[in-house]
Amino acid sequence: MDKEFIARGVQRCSSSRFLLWIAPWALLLVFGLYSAGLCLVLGLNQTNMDNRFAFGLWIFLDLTVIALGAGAFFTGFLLYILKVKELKAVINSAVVIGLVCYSGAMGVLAVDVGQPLRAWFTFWYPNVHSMLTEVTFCISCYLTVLAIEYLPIVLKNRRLREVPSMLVFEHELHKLIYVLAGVGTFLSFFHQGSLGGLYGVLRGRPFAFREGLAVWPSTFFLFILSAAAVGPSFVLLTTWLVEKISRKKLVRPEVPRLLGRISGLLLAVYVLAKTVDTLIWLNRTSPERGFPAAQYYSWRPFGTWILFAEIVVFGLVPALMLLMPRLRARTGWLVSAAALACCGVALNRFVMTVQTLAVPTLSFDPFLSYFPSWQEVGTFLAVVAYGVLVYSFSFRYFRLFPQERELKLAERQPEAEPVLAGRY
Amino acid sequence: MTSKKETIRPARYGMTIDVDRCNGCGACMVACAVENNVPPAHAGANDRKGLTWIRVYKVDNGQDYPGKRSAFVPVLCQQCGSETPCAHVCPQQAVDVDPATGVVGQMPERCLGCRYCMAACPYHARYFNWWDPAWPKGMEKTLNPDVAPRMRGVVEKCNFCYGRWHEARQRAAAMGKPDTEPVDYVPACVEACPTGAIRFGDLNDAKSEVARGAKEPRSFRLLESLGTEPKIYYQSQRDWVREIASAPRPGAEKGNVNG
Amino acid sequence: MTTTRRDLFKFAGGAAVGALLSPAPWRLITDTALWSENWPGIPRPARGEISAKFTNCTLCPAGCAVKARCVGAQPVSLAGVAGHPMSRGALCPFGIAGHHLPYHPERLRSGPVQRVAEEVARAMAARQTSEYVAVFDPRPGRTASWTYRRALHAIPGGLYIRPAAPWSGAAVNLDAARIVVSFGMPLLDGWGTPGNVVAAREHFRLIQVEAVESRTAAMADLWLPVRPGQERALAAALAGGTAEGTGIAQELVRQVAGELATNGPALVLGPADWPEIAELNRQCGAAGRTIVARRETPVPEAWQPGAAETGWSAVEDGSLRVLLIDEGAGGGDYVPWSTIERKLAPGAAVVAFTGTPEGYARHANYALPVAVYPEAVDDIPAAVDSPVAVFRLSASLVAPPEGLVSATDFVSHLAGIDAAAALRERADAICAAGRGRVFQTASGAVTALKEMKPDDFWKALSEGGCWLDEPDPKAPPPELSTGAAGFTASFAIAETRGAGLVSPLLSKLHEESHLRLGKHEVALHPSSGFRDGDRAALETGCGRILVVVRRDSSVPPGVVQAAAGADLIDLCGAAESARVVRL
Amino acid sequence: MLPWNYGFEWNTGHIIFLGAFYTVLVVVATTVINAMWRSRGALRQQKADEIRWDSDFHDLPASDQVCRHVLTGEFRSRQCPNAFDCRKCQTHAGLLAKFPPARAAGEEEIFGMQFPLDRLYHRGHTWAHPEADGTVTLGLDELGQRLIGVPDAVDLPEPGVRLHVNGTAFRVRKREADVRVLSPVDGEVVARGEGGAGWFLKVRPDAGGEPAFRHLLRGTEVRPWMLREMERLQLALTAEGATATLADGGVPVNDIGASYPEMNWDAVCGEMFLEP
Repeated sequence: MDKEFIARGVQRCSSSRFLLWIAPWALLLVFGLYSAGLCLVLGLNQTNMDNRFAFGLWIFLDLTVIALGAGAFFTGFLLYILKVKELKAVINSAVVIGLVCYSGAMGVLAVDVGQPLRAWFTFWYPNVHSMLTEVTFCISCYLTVLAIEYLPIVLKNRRLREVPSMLVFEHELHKLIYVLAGVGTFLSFFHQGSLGGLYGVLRGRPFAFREGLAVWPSTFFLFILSAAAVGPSFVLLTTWLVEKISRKKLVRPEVPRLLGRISGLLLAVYVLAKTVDTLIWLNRTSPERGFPAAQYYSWRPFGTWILFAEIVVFGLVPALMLLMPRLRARTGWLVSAAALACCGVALNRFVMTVQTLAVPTLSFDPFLSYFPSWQEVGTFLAVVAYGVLVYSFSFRYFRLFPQERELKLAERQPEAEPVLAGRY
Repeated sequence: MTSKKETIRPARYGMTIDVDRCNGCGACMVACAVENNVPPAHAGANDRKGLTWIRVYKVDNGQDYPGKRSAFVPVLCQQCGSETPCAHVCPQQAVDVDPATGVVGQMPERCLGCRYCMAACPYHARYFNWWDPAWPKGMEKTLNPDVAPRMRGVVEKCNFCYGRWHEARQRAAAMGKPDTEPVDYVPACVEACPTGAIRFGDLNDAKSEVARGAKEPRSFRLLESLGTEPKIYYQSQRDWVREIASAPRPGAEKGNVNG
Repeated sequence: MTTTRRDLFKFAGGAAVGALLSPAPWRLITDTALWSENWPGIPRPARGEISAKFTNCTLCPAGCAVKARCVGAQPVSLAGVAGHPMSRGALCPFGIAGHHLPYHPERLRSGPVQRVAEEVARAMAARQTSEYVAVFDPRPGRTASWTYRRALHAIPGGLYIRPAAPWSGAAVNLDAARIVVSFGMPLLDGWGTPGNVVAAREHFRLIQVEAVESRTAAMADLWLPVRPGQERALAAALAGGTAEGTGIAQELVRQVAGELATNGPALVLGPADWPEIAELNRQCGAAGRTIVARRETPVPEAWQPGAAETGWSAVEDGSLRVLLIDEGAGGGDYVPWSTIERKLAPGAAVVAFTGTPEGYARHANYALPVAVYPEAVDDIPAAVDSPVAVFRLSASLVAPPEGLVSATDFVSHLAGIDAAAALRERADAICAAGRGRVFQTASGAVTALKEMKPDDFWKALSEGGCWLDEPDPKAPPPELSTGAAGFTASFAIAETRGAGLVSPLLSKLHEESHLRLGKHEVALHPSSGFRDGDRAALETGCGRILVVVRRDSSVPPGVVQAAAGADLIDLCGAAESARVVRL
Repeated sequence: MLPWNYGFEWNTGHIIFLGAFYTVLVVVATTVINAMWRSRGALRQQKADEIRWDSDFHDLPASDQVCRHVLTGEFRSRQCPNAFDCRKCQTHAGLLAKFPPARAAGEEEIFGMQFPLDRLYHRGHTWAHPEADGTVTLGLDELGQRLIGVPDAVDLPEPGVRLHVNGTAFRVRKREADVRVLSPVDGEVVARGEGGAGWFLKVRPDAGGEPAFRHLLRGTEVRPWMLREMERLQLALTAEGATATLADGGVPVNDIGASYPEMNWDAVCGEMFLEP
């Protein structure tokens, strides 16, 4: 019944099957919203966070999804600023991913703070020395930008573009999209960085504290790098997933390979930088502040293995996999490398948020552990479900993959022998 | 708590806490709660979700019975004097360092409850209101009129009984003292300590007891190596007690249970 | 000219832009911020005239002087009174939050007063000659105690029961002591008058003999971690026996014994019913130097002779027909219920006058609500560490609510005597004796009593003043007999958590930090195999209570450390040793 | 943060930081407002049709954007830069000058479909036939007709409506297929060809003469273009899952749609009428 909303010439499953797919996610979303509601109405005592574990699952989630969402700005940057035309095939998808990640993160943050109604104080009494101020400003601005970038995708819907004003506005807006891409890039560089700075500046937490340039600790730059490196990987990963789930070819095979290569290059640079940074931190920064680095890894379960996993298993390995053309050519390797890279960034954000708070600072501190309450997990799942839903609807009703139709025609070509072939 | 521009001789209020004199009775913790209208524990509150602006920890020399020796260490906001970690990170200036007194102030009514400052504080001296504050029926009559109770979802911490400082200032003004001069006052915990282990005063005033005490060889500060210049000086003759100033020892899984 | 819609728009637009350039909108937003800073449902502290009132704390026998900061008539915070000869400005955590007690959610507020009166009358009528009408007074020596003794003297078969006294007629003079050996006494944790102990602590060397590392042990100059149950053996060893099996090396014991003999004046503190303690004190010549005779605070002639003071051990089993327990004063010695129960006649009427359902109210037939500190007016006898007699009042800072009874009124009514003005009468009697000096709390001045008129004296007292007797030069050194048996704890009692009401704010020390063991918390050595927070049952021959286990390596293996409270003490008495059973 | 609020003073940090972010906000806002403003303008000047075709053409697969001179073999490959409006195309003008198109009369017969050469063909399968009275009749070419067969509905514009080259001339509906037919000429509708008139619209063109119709296919161009179209049709049909092919010399039946009842006809028509 929703046929006239679906783009012409692409195959989409029947409404009933679509509903079947939506239903479980919708249920999950409802449950998540309920648990989030509990936290808002009854207060954060619903969570397992406490004075010592002031940050928990949610901050980890925020940092991770924002890193993964970096695909949006970075693809945009490559396409519109550096004119890498091939990426046109995934830019829409990337924008949707970005929007989902950022809006999700914002939503969770609103639950995470004790007095959400005062969030705007940050804009009214900003403390410009705080990385969090920078994050708040950038993310809220960038979310607006993403929303505007999402607009053309929506307006291009088959039915909507029948309305002349929408058609025209979409056209005009799309002409100016490179401006937004530029702004988005600027903002993203900053808040991805400040998210890293968030922890790097904690002089009271030598586990997280890093030296750096000017006002920015090294984590500022590491976060930018890792986000830029993982963004394309995540776009690649989602595209592959969508292809698998919808059982369709959506992009030409060279597109994911290109994404992989970009990811690989940046990841390699990141791993290098991260290694250098870690060495400096272990041997200078931390000891100078009276904290022999050895003790960080003397608390079970956070042994040195976590460092190894972060840098080698989830950093170096995928980087090499993505840089080897022969491996990159094989979808299996490509995708698993991308997955590894994504896990790597998640692990890094986990270490930054959770391990930082777990390791003791005072000599008579115990080592602390924390496990999220079901309300926290519920809110977490709400974001996941929300993401899946938004993406599913976008995929069904909007043209996320411009090459889809062509590929559909192309894959039938061989069996169709050309009419009167060789006539000229 | 806006900054006092006109202050000519700024004070730098600080404390010395003689660990060897502290018997861990907890009078300071109760007096602090009384003075600052901190509500009693909500059902379900524990030592990690409670509100104790000053908290007495029981530390030990790491040995087992009977070799074990314990001491009591009251830990409150250390009033960091240099690049105060919490003040730097607050996104909306809810934390400020008063140049007139050196006191690190918290404005709960401007606090968003993001808890970034709590992550930034190495002393765990900041506390979050996980519940709406509640007092047993009738007990709200005993609230201190000089301090406003805080609402749920904001961070609070020791501010050297700023209300008392304010009162002292007004008294001084009433007696015609120029308000460019630091005033004498003591926070509730100092007043309450039955063994006189806690001393309070102006570290800038060389004659003051704390200024002298801070210079004693037995004095030390927690995590001095972080360079945040805390204004709380601890004192002990016992070497193992002085060691608590340093970072946790590698692998020393003491897990101090009471305190 | 005519104004078109367009003009209106222009005007509106212009106005808007103009407004942006004025302070108004910005101020408005900031004010919105200020409004949003308030939160409904948060109590607003009452404002009013700030004043200071003075009183003395009745929560424990120390009776520390208290300065109350009041808003209007309502005390909002309590503090010690610096310069007070005994309490020296110190207040314990319980005392500091004492003004919260009237609002404690569990406070007893009503009781069947009329029914109890009839019930008691009936029981008294039904009394056989071999049976008694008794009042148990956990805080003897008060004027109220004298009222009971007068009343019970007048009542046929009246019996006045008091807990075991360490040394009757004697007191400890810490100021004189240069070395103190304490057998498990919480010397630095609420024993005697804390302020006085802290002040004296400057001058004496403290040797703590205790199985667990209590606060006192942790603060002592020397801690002898004696093997649990071997305390008396160690005392004997110090008196010249062998230290075999006490867990303390022989030469260390010999060295301590040497100190006791040479570095005096010495003082040995411990359970009153251990002959070893008396023996040690005798050996180091404590009598007359660190343990001195103390006169009783003068009493009006008319009150003599009151009923005799009886200890529980002297009461025949099953002989009490009526038992009235004055628990209102609080902080007294709590005698395990098992001890009392034996003395009751079948169908005896037991009435607890109390502010809390926590104590004897759990066992009595009736619990009647009484005024609590700081509502009640009462006097506080001298603490064990006060070398001279004292007389001080706890003034009423807060008006008690409706529906309360007064134990003294109730009892004097039974006997048909009038004791309404007992406190004033006694004050006058003291005045008549003319000895000693008076500390005026508000001014801090000390005046000789003979220079004061009775009314001024009374005024000073009701403003928290304190009368101190003068030492009696020709009093003979006290007789160091072995005192009567108190109860024997079958496990290490740690910090008292206050048997009666405590301020809800004490949660700061219990739930909100692990500074002190909370109600129903026990500490065990990690080797016990329990994990922190495990639920378990603490069992003795007298019963069991559910507890939460806390691991603490300062408790020796095989010892249970718990915080004293009525329910816990009930587990002691004649109980054999305690067990902690995993649930 | 802004003037006149309590307890806040500016410093360089604020100026740099806030400056940067307000610039960003201003840039974003201007971009959006600018876009709105332009679209308002475009709507005012009835640019909607033009823009629709622009974006449609932009969305066509590269293979469908080829220049007419690739069809006729002058180029091996060339993308049309002008969205099939050869009137402003220099290259086309040049080629016309070099080889003036051969006059061809009669009609082409391709797969049994008749293409009278007195008409000018638009790549969206319409033809324009200049009438004696200076008007022009518009109609669907044979392939177009066979795709639609007997249309379920045709909605024609009222007389007086202005048409634009590559703008929508009229809409036809057949089964789920609902396509707009591109107009080959600029002009004003003067009459609607009801019933079996053989044409759909009669239009008075804004300009007459060759240049006004330069963008339309004619004469010898028709056959190669048609062959190419058949190929595309073939492709579209197979893509939508046709089993039998037209290719075996067979003649497309009068109503192709009717012979593929299960097929997504909308997709096929969209493909052929250049509406992606």
